[in-house]
Amino acid sequence: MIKILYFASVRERLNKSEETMELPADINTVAQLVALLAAKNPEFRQLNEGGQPLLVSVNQTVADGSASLAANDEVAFFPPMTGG
Amino acid sequence: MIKILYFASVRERLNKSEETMELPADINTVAQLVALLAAKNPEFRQLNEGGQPLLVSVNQTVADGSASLAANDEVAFFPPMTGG
Amino acid sequence: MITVQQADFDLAAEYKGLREDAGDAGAIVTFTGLVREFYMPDADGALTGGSTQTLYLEHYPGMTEKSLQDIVAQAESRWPLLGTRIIHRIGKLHPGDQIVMVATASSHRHAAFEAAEFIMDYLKSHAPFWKKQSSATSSDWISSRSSDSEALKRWQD
Amino acid sequence: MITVQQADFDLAAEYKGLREDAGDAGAIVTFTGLVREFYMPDADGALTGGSTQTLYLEHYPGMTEKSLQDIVAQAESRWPLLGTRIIHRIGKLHPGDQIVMVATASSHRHAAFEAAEFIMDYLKSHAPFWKKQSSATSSDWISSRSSDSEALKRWQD
Repeated sequence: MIKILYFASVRERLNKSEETMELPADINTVAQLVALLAAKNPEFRQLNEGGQPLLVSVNQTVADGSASLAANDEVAFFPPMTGG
Repeated sequence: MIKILYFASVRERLNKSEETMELPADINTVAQLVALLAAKNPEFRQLNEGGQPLLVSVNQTVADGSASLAANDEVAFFPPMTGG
Repeated sequence: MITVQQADFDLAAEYKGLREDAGDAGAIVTFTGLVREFYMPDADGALTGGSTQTLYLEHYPGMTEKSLQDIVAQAESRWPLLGTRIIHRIGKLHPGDQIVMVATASSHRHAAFEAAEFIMDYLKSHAPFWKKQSSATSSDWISSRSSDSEALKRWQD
Repeated sequence: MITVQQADFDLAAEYKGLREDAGDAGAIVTFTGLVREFYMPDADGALTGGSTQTLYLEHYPGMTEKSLQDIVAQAESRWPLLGTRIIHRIGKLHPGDQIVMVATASSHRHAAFEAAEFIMDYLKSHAPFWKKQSSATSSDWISSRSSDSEALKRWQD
């Protein structure tokens, strides 16, 4: 099982803040997970087509598409950060 | 009459904090005043021969030797400033 | 010390604590960020949507603390710091409210100034906070600014 | 607001006053300088003369205020400031004491940071203050530092 979190405008767009899923055997990277989520959910696919980039973290560290995934990982999707 | 002030190590070296003097008719610049004070007082002359530069202000603004002097001016001599 | 909290904070208490912790510090710099009054864009992008009445700050619990610790560790590796404090507020805020505080102590002033500015520059785009502004009539997530990613270039040489 | 005084100061009160004066400021930076414990050089320049017990600050009344006003005016011409405060103490101080405070308010953080650092850099060598440190056995006027005149080069381009 991996845990997937959504924040800020991404959370509002998908209308959910988290979900868990069994990691399919053929999904080994962030890019593969993004493709899977986009295939399952048109709203998710559109997130990557809008103006601002979609950021991702794996186990609370910002990652890119090539980052590998394993069981029990915590993945999060969010817009660019705007602290301070 | 001009007023001459001395601060910090300069004040201690000369053992006075201020004096007033009638500005002689042939003294028109800071450099001329410095030469006059050095001629009158060996301690003052040595101030310019030590390691650190002697700074001067005229009417509370830092000046150099070419600055002109007039009656009622306030002249001060001091070492480099060390605030903060 | 890193704190993420909904409650307001007291700059004086943080300064006092840092001064006690920091031993023989010669310089303490504090930065405080405040919520500004600004105008919402309407559908055409014109600034007529009414002034901001609330600012809502969301964050990613856990990752926030981790990323702030990482930013402080980077600052400590670049400057000889005797202490640092970060407080970032979350939840609902209003114009004039304090949002964030960064304080640094060092033997020398340039280290304290640069470290505080470095921490703020990184915090703006490397800590998982997001802001949504609302007026009486509309609300919008605030976009990241290109000036904030520009600011980071100063530290990347 | 510029103050030269013997008494200690309260950073919290200055911050509060600046925040009230500055209206829609987004950023407030404060710098506080503290007296450090340092060792006196002996006749050979070795640092064995005993630790500093007092620091005496002399100034040139009138010229001090004038030069600080001039420094603030220069900062205001370079950055869009919404308020500034300077307090500099004079007289007899001890290690750990507050010596100087500079606070700046602006809409944006870089202006507040840079203006505070600029004011401190100029104050160090363009305001007529002089420091004498004393231990139990000796006392010496503190020389100006080449690092302080170096610091000014950043602002001269």
